[in-house]
Amino acid sequence: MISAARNHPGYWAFLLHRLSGLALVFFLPVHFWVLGTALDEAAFTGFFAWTAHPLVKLGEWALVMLLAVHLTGGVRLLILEFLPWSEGQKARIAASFGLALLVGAAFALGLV
Amino acid sequence: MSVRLFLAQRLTALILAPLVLVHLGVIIYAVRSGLSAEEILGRTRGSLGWALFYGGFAVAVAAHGAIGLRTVILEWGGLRPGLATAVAWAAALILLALGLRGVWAVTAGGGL
Amino acid sequence: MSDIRTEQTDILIIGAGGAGLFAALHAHRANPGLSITVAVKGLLGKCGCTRMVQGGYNVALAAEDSIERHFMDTIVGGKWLPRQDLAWRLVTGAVERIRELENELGCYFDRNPDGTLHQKAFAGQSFDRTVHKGDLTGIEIVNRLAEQVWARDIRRMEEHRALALIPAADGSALAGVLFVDMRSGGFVLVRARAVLLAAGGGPTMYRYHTPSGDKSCDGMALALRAGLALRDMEMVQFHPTGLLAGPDTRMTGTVLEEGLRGSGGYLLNGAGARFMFDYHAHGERATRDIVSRAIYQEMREGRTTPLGGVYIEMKHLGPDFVAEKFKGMVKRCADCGFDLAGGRVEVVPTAHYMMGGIEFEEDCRTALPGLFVAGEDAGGVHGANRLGGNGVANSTVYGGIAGDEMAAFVARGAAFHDPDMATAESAVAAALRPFARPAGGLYRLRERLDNLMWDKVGISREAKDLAAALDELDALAAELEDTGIGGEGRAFNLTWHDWLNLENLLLVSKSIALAALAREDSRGAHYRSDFPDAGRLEDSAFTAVSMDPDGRLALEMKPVSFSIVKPGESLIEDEAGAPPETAQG
Amino acid sequence: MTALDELEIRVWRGAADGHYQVFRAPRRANQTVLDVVSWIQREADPSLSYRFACRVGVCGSCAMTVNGKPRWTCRTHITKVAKDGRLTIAPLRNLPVIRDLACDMAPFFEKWRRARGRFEAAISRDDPLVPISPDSLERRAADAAVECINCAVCHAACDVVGWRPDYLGPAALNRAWVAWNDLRDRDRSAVLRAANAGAGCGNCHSHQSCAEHCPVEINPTRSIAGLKRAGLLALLRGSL
Ligand SMILES: Cc1cc2nc3c(=O)[nH]c(=O)nc-3n(C[C@H](O)[C@H](O)[C@H](O)COP(=O)(O)OP(=O)(O)OC[C@H]3O[C@@H](n4cnc5c(N)ncnc54)[C@H](O)[C@@H]3O)c2cc1C
Ligand code: HEM
Ligand code: SF4
Ligand code: F3S
Ligand code: FES
Repeated sequence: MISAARNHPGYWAFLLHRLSGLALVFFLPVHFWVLGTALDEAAFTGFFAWTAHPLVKLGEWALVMLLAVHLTGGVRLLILEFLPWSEGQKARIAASFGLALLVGAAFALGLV
Repeated sequence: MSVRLFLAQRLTALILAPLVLVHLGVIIYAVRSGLSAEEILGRTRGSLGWALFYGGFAVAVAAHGAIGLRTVILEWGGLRPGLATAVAWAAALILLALGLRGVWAVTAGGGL
Repeated sequence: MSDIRTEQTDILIIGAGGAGLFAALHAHRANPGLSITVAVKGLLGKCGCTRMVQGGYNVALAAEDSIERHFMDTIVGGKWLPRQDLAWRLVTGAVERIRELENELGCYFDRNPDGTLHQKAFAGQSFDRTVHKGDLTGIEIVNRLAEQVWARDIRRMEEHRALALIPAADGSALAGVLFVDMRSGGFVLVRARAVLLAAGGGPTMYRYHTPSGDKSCDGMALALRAGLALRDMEMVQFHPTGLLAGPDTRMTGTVLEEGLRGSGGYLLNGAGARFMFDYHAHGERATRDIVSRAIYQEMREGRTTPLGGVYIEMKHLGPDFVAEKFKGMVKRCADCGFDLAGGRVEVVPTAHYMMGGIEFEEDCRTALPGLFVAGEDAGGVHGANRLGGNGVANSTVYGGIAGDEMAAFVARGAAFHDPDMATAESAVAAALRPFARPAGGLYRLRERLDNLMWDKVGISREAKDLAAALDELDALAAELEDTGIGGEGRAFNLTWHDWLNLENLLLVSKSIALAALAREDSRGAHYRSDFPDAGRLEDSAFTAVSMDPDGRLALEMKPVSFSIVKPGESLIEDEAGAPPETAQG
Repeated sequence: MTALDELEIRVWRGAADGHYQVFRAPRRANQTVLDVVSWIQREADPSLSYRFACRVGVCGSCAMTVNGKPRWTCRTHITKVAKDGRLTIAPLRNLPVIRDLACDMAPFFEKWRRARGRFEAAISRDDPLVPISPDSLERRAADAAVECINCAVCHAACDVVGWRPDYLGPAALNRAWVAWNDLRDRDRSAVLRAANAGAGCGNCHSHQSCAEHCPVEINPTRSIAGLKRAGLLALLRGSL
């Protein structure tokens, strides 16, 4: 159970940002490694055959979501930290998450 | 966290933001016509622009992700600062090496 | 007994309100090499009443205002009972102190649009001279003071309760102070060359009272037991509008600010009728003592609200306006479940401030060499009534003076004295008494004291009640002797401290009742229904209560010396020196 | 279920390695959490330790963890936190527990000091008062943050303080922000250096738990962001 003191949008947004950043740190090397297989074009093409699997598609979508969530959340944070303060931080949290969902939806539409 | 690390992470985030935005745009655009090796390589091969774009991404992400990882393991992992810094350096080097190798593969195809 | 630890410091300060903190900073500034210790019942900066100051700080700054005006307001407001040299020192010192607070401590007082200090009106004054920070002036002052103390090499003994003043073995001076470390329950004797008593009085022996929970007249009780005299003890100021929320909550008695009445709030009795104009032409805007008495009269005649008080109502001013202008008060009431902006809130007069206290000199010395006093523990500055805004001025002005004077006293060669250990041992034994008694109804006793003081030594007094109260106080003291506390262990044992608080409150209550019985006139905060006249001002005398060696209280009436201005005269040309009866709160 | 006229309260007893003890107390129309704690000490268990002073929300002594949230207890009405008649009361997080519900606040005030949470004077009592426009940018920023009652509620709410015990924390940094905005101060850059030091504002992840729980509606997140911004500018200018 999360402590009641943490149960508010600011904290959820932080968790999401941290978890997405962390996941990216672990995923990106894999992603880079796959791109590296382009040194051997057959392997690279072979990899793409594998991506047709629905589970893999789901995974791809999740990764795009991670990137989108971390991006919008990160930009929100940069604005919070470096531009003059404005009230309505909760609305911004919602907006940044909404934007990330839109990106995810756009990607998903292309995927199916 | 020292001001310098803080600054470095925020600056790299600032660099990453437009890069990731463009990258996400490209992916969403690309998946609509179905992702394939030829399609990707067709876009990137021999392009100095994309090489700089993704190269910049790899460098920034190595710094940004490693600093972030260090923060997370310090706060959640309870590691000694020295050890956390070592882990972060390792992550940075892996990200940088695999990242640059990937960029090299998709843009130069292993040649120069 | 072997379990008294002994420590030593050049300057020892008891209490960390405006008086104690200022004393520490001034003594440190006078000589940074001195070892200075602040011992306090709570946490430094987080207890006492200076922190609770809402209204603000009186100081004559504006070009059209003057020190003389502030002085005359203080004397006339105090019904010619103040010691005039002390009052003069207060009003002159306030000017320097406010600059010190702003320029040296960084207080953020409210400004006018042109950048000068904003000064607001406060009841009973001929000029708008109250400097403030919104309606949370005390937090600003005490936070800024505490930060400076934290940053300096000043020792803190937090959650240490002063138990007794320990004289030198040869009786020539004060040697030190016995404390109990409240966290561990251990006893500590701190020897010092100079000691400041700044425990802040605090009339918490009334059913309804405003001061913070740590205050229980300890300083006054300690001084009495050490042979010092308390003056003007009958002068207990009541604030007319304390929150009334029933007997089960500590919220009851806390102040709803004066501005509510000042800006046009209505007081309604239980039947919903306005009544203030039956008592005074200024209605709700009359001064504190008049409004308190009027409310009390309504209560006596049974025209009360369900909880036994009256209502304050603001909604005719427009709930939105009220919510905007009195944001803090509205929120506080809302937190407690009441709607101040749009409904009615039950209020009751509440004991607020003790004008009386230990007799002292302009340089804060007392009759006991080595002991200094400042703040609400000290008596004589305000006479029969304290102007709103003169309380924090008093504690900060005299606290600073005490710091300077103690440093000078040490510089003149004040020595450490060998403490009279027999006194210390018997004080320890006395403090441990309740552990040896069977647990009993400590809080029933406390309630009986609170009710007794409210009913018989409160807003309206008469000889028969006061005499009865004195007997009942003796009876309560005897019952306390037989009442234990039940909690085992001395560490952080609040119940033990409540017992010790009650013991001190009983003693000081007696001095109030005694002085009230002796004063056969009605002045300022003291109202005798059997002697409703003020008496001849020219013959003014003040009460002085002291304790004889076998523990009995004795009272003396001493003439007031009009050393600066006589009744009927004024320092201000063409004016009798009478400030208007009323002003916006 | 508890009876409607009764509260069931779990109260922390002992120091850090303590345990909860269950009490039952009568429910009253007007009753704060502090009143319930006081009732227990007066009527049920005279050895219960806790701290309070002003009882009206100005001294910041009475903060405790109530049903998982840090709160000022003297201004928390029971109806707000215990609709079902159940309360769990513990000491504040992130500070050493002395006994039962009372914490040692010394580390909190030590951070206040380390953050340069105070004024350093350039002039003295002999000088005239400095005119300050109430509408100036700095004054407005300070006004929004200055009325802190140092209750440590934000310090208890902030997870980063829990993760990095040396982190200066929201209250101390909020105070530093006020000092930075005080143009009367002798050495404002010292404030910025203290606030941007290793344990300083760079550790804040903008959780906003501080602002969420501050009983007097101060927003330390905003103040800390201001310090980050000012620190960064100074660093870029080479003056940090
Ligand atoms: C609600 C409220 C509002 C007020 N508003 C105003 C106002 O607007 N303007 C104004 O001028 N005045 C006001 N006053 C009065 C003013 O606050 C006090 O007169 C003044 O601040 C007293 O200062 P002090 O230093 O003497 O005592 P305090 O500030 O009360 O400090 C006393 C200190 O002594 C400590 N102490 C007590 N007993 C012991 C012991 N046995 N051992 C060790 N330490 C002990 C206490 O813990 C505390 O730290 C107000 C008072 C109250 C209660
Ligand atoms: C898209 C552009 C990005 C932006 C705008 C961005 C922004 C940020 C910001 C502002 C933080 C600081 C959060 C804090 O400490 O309070 C952060 C943390 C972090 N970022 Fe990014 N980031 C981006 C991309 C990435 C990428 C691609 C990775 C993967 C390697 C990554 C990994 C991390 C990690 C691991 C953290 C630490 C999380 C934490 O401390 O809670 N970020 N990011
Ligand atoms: S900022 Fe708010 S929560 Fe934090 S200490 Fe100050 S008043 Fe308490
Ligand atoms: S909760 Fe903590 S992380 Fe920052 S925003 Fe407040 S200080
Ligand atoms: S007791 Fe002072 S804030 Fe609660």
